[in-house]
Amino acid sequence: MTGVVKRFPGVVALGGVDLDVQRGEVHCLLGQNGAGKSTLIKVLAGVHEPNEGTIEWEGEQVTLSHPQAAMDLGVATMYQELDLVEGLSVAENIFLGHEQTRFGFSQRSAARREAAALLARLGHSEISPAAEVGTLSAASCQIVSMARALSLDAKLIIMDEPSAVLDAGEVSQLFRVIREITDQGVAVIYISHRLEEIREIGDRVTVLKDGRTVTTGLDAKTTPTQELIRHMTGRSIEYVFPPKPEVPAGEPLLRVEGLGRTGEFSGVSFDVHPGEVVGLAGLVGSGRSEVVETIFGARKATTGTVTVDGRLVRPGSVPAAVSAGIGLCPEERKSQALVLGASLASNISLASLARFSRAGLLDRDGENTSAEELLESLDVRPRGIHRESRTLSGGNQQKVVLARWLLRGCRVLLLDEPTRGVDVGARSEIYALIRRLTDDGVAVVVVSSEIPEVLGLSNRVLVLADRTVRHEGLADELDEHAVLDIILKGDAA
Amino acid sequence: AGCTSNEPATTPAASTQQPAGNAGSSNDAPGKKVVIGFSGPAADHGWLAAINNSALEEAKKHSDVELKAAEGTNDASLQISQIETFINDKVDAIVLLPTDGAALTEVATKAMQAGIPVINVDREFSSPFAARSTILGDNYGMGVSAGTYACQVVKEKNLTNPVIAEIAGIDALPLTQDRSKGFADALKACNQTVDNRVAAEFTVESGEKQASNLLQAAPKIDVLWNHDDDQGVGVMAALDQANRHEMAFIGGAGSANAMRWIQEGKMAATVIYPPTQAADGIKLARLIAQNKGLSDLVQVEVPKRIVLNAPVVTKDNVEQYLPLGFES
Amino acid sequence: MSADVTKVDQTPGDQAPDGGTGGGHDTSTQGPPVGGAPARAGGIAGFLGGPLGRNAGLVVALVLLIIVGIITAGDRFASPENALTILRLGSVIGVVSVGMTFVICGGGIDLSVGAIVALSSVWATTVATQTLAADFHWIVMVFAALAVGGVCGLVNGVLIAYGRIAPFIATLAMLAAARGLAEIIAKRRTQIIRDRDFITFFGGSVLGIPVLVILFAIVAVVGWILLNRTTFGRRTLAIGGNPEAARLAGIRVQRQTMYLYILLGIACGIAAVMIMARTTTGTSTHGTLYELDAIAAVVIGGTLLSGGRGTVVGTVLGVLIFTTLTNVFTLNNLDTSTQAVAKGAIIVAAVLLQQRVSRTRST
Amino acid sequence: MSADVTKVDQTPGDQAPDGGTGGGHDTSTQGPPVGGAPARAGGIAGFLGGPLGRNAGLVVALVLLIIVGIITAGDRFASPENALTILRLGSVIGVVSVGMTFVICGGGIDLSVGAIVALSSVWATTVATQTLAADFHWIVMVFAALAVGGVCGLVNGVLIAYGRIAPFIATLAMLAAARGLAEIIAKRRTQIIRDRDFITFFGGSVLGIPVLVILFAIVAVVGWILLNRTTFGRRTLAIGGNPEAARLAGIRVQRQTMYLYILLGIACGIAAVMIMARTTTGTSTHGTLYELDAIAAVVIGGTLLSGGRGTVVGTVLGVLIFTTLTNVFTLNNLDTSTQAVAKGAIIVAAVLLQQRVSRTRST
Ligand SMILES: Nc1ncnc2c1ncn2[C@@H]1O[C@H](COP(=O)(O)OP(=O)(O)OP(=O)(O)O)[C@@H](O)[C@H]1O
Ligand SMILES: Nc1ncnc2c1ncn2[C@@H]1O[C@H](COP(=O)(O)OP(=O)(O)OP(=O)(O)O)[C@@H](O)[C@H]1O
Ligand SMILES: [Mg+2]
Ligand SMILES: [Mg+2]
Repeated sequence: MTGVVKRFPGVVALGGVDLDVQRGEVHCLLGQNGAGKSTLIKVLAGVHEPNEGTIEWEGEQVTLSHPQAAMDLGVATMYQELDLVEGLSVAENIFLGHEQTRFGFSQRSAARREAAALLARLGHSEISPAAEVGTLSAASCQIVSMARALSLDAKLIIMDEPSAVLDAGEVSQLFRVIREITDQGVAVIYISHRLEEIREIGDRVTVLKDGRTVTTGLDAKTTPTQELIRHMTGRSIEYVFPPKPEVPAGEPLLRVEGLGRTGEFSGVSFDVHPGEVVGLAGLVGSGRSEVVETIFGARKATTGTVTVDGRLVRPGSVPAAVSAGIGLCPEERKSQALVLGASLASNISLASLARFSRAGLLDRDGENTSAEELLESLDVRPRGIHRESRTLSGGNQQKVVLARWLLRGCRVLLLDEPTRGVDVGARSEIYALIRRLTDDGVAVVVVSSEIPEVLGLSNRVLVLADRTVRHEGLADELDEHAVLDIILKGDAA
Repeated sequence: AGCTSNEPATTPAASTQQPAGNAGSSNDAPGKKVVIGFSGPAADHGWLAAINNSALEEAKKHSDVELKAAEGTNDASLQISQIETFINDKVDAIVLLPTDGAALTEVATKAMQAGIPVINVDREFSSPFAARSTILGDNYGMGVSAGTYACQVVKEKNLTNPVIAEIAGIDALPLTQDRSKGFADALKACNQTVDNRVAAEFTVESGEKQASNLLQAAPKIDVLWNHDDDQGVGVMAALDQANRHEMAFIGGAGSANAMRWIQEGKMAATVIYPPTQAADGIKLARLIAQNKGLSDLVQVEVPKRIVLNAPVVTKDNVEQYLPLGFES
Repeated sequence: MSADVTKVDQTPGDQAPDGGTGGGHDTSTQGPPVGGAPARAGGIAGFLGGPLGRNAGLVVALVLLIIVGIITAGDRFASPENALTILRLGSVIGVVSVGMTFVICGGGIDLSVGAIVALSSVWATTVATQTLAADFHWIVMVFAALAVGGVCGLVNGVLIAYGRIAPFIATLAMLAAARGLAEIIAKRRTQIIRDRDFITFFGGSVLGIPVLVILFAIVAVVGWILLNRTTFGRRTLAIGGNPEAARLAGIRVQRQTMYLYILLGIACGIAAVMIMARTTTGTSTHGTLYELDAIAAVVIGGTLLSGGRGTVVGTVLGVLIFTTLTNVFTLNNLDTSTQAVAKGAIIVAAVLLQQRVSRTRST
Repeated sequence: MSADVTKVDQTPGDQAPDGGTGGGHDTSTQGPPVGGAPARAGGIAGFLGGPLGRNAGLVVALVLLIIVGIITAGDRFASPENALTILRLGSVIGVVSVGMTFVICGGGIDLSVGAIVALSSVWATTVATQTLAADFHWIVMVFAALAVGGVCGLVNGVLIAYGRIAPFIATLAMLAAARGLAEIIAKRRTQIIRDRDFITFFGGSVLGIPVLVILFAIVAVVGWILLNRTTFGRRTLAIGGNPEAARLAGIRVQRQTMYLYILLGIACGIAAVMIMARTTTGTSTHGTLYELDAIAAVVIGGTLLSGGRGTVVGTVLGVLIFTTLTNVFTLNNLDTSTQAVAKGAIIVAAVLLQQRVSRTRST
């Protein structure tokens, strides 16, 4: 397979992209949010038909008019927005569209068996093929999606940000599998915003910017990070965390005591002072999301209390938490945070509607002005406040969610995976933003599966494992290995 | 309602039921051209379809009548707007079979005030000022006829504790209430009451359904009155299916099907509810608009109120009524 | 809402055409990006680009219908009286449809509207209520109707929001129960309104415009403001668009859901008063099949049946289209069955037209 | 599908209770994690843990209803004939409901089922068809009904899948058009079937079980297999649950959507044959309000109105509940209005019960 060349000079999304992928290589696609990576791979997968340009497959020109056509060629795709059907079981999802059948009847036991084998190969035999996908965590869904790609027996597997919802251990599992399949001559297109991963797994790198190929064929192992970033963003970014200021001593702003929920987690206690960042580290599924959602009242605590500024927050009530000054940027932007069909302005003002209410009437000018200001100060692109939020890239959507709570002016901000799927540029902007907030005395809790991020951002870190806090300590006294050690030992204990 | 005559009439009561009877009268000679608006309930039912068809056919017979027939509807509000449209159109007369007499009274009064004579058919308005002339089937009388016939059966068969069942039409309609009341009142005369009662929806399907359930509810039935021969087709299917023909099955409305069953002996009797009312209404409207009277009456003007008889058809007189039975 | 993003298709089983850049409703496979938000034109141009523009297809459909009406029925159609007849006929179902727009925008559905109209009309015309009204003022009847409607809406809302019963099922149950109750109360009789002042007031006209039409206009305008210019409307669209996101933004989703059904219940109460005035009666058969008519008007008006997006203007246009259609049919003396067939064809044509027009506008 | 995760609530405006462990339908804030799928027990236990278990609430509701029937109507209720009566009454709407389950699982809705039944029954009983049947065999009538149903379904499917008209609107148009056409063809007459063999065959019994009931059973079993054991069913659930994901998986979403409506159309054709046999007639009034009855049975059976999840067993139970309810009412000589009120209350009670029972089972 040589010379996959394609051009897609539609309006903006892809303005002429060249890409070639060789047998057995891991070809990395880099680019900022909205650069057009996902669009490009959707063209390859037969989801979009290109307006212009050609695709060659093993030397022959092909047209991919339907996803099935791409699959028939041997292109398997793991999409960024998880492409699973919640109501179906794991096995059914894996073989959806290419079911094993005999006379139209599905071979359920065969499917289950093969699904189990695939999951085991991915190191996740704990996911039952019979489980309903709707009940799985995002990480497990990603695994299922991967098993699905493997089940297609493809010659090219496209992975659009597969690591976004995975933790360190799972990513290394993933890499093991990638090595396995590339050894068999399968090509992989790998998209990620984590440059370390590119170094570890990638062979060659293509960088996209504004829907165009900036550079292609860079060596993934040797090209300096700064150069990659410069290609992507057109400027250089010090890819480091802003310095942490001293946390003023005194009364904590947020106090969580003995918080627990039957069957989910127990005995979580910690304080956050104004201007402090507390990180929650842990493996995927360790219950960190549940902890922050419980603090926020989205789930009702069975034990323990949450106080803000010494005042008890009524458990199990989001409005109570919000009026106490707590804000949450949930883990899943699309399903939990954004009204995708609504405009940016109305998404931003959603938590502050009371402020724009003049005797029930909506102060639309005020709303638009505030939204406009926030979009500008957060550098959301593209900027139109009337734009539907579904058309924004992931990083920009995250900024919109942050803008919602900035507008609300909350004093405690809970961030669940704030940089998931966010590019390096936006990432450093979000870090800077968090810092700006703490400078204003906001207390921040950060949940992230990227241990360096937790360590880099936080003043103090809580390590969760086995659904309870295993360790609490200053971030500066820990490093990645130490955290992993704690988690593993916790598991052993 | 006034007329409750229930003895089987030997001749069809109103002369209007026999167009032939008027054939030679001068009234049928073409007169001044008149536009008549006609509005009735949705023709979702054999009897109502017969009402509509007979109205249309009657209008076609007269070269001087232009009929504007509005969409049949069961929505009083829509029917009101149809009458409003007729008023806007300045038709010469309106024949109105209201979905609900009371609900259409206001707009009918408005039409009368606008100088358009309204002929009220079948379901009566709540105000005497709403119609120039009213032509009614007799729902209460129909129930009485059926009840009286039922009593006769009880007496003839010498039943001591007869099971009497009733399959009503759409229960929410006043006409159903009238029929049921007449039935119950007539049964009182022979000290009987209705033992089982279900309500169908004037459709074949609902008739079959309700009858099937009813047959389960009452393992033995002596007399069964079904309000409506249209749903009666379904009732008959249920009786056939369950092979239950022990009862005296009385119908209602007088469809051709029912008459044929009477001939075959599958049905004891049916009570006529003439579907020619609307046709009569059209005739009256034409006469009123042309300022004529009923030629068979000495009276110069068309009468204010005509109530049609509800005769009982049995094996004895079915031949006579068969031509009047409507195909449903 | 930006003017150039027009969504018509709302097929749940919908998808972008197999290949091709068509503007499907799907999340991620959209065609070329719109390329920057449009400059917002203010004033009339803004309105044209906004609500009217979004409903351009409906406007075209309505205009076509009017042209057909004029051609086939001439002056009888194009007279002021006929226009008022159309409006008066549309006003009752129109009020219900505006209320229905809110419930559907909020992600729900209500099958019980017709039954609630019936129950309200019956309750407001019982001997007891009418006696009270005679002693006091006919406003008692109006209050009775609104209160009954509101309470029915409340019951729907509580069952759906707090009892977590699917709206379809909860309101289906209400449909059965309310109509049954109406029959029991009215003893299946048509209750005639004795209060002439009531009839005169609601049957009258102000400056030549029937009071009923004015009522409908008021409800439509208030509905438009409520949906587009208040926080209430914003919350409604949010809970319809993504209930989970709305919840996590601190919106009381359950309470808001309940409000929507109460609102619709009250709209049904208003409609009951209007139908009482039109027919001078209260009966359990009022409002038959209003649920289908109202939902049809709302959906043809462009409100997404899945919630989160909707327009009151579209709903009003939808009501007008259906009402005008019936009127044109009546004027042309079409027989019922042919009418039904034609109606089916015209509905499909109108929707396809709306799609085409919007698509050309949005590219 | 794992047996212990039962979803009942499907309120679009739904949300996890503000606190409380309730099993909302939301993606991520679910209650306690399920902790791996349950070991699959095979055989009968598997069935109990599966379809029956998932519908435990419905089974309980049905059993309660039966107990009430026995208490209030004694032997008249608890007789084999009465059981067959109930089944025979439920069989027609049952066949339609099974078909409707597919359309709803696929994310659609069909309001035209009743009209299609009417049109099929009329077409299959015209003089022309009956003459042909008399010359040849009554199977001609059956084919005519199925063909008409299938073609109507095809039209629905094409309009919805390729014309991108919202299912609600497209099938509403079909509702009007098909019933109108039926009236035109039948000239609003009830067409009586002359072929006694047809009546005898479908009105008969095999081993004491009426042919109609056997037909219903066959349709239900085939439906169950189709939905749960074939790729067709898998794809149906996929396009209903997430049409975009289905498309990305290479499924021809439009084609599949079309198939679903054709399937339902054919089911309507079967139902038409059954109703023809029961009433010995074909008329344009057959199937009135089937749309509501069928959708109600499907939804109360636990199929999500938003698509992607559904059970044929639940639908069958839903049909049986509604039919038994009417039967018990009739046996007790309840008047229609009281029936309606009771029906509303019982629907709500059944759904709440189903929720409770499933919730206890799943924790
Ligand atoms: N459905 C859509 N409608 C309109 N514009 C879209 C749509 N999908 C993508 N775009 C636009 O196309 C451009 C490319 O988006 P794409 O999703 O390919 O970016 P990406 O490189 O994958 O970004 P990320 O890293 O955030 O995933 C962006 O400007 C985006 O706003
Ligand atoms: N909707 C759900 N239904 C059932 N189980 C769930 C659901 N959501 C999460 N879980 C389970 O709860 C456990 C904790 O999930 P949670 O998302 O809180 O973990 P986390 O530490 O935040 O990990 P992540 O980094 O993936 O967010 C996981 O095992 C997951 O499978
Ligand atoms: Mg992307
Ligand atoms: Mg999490």
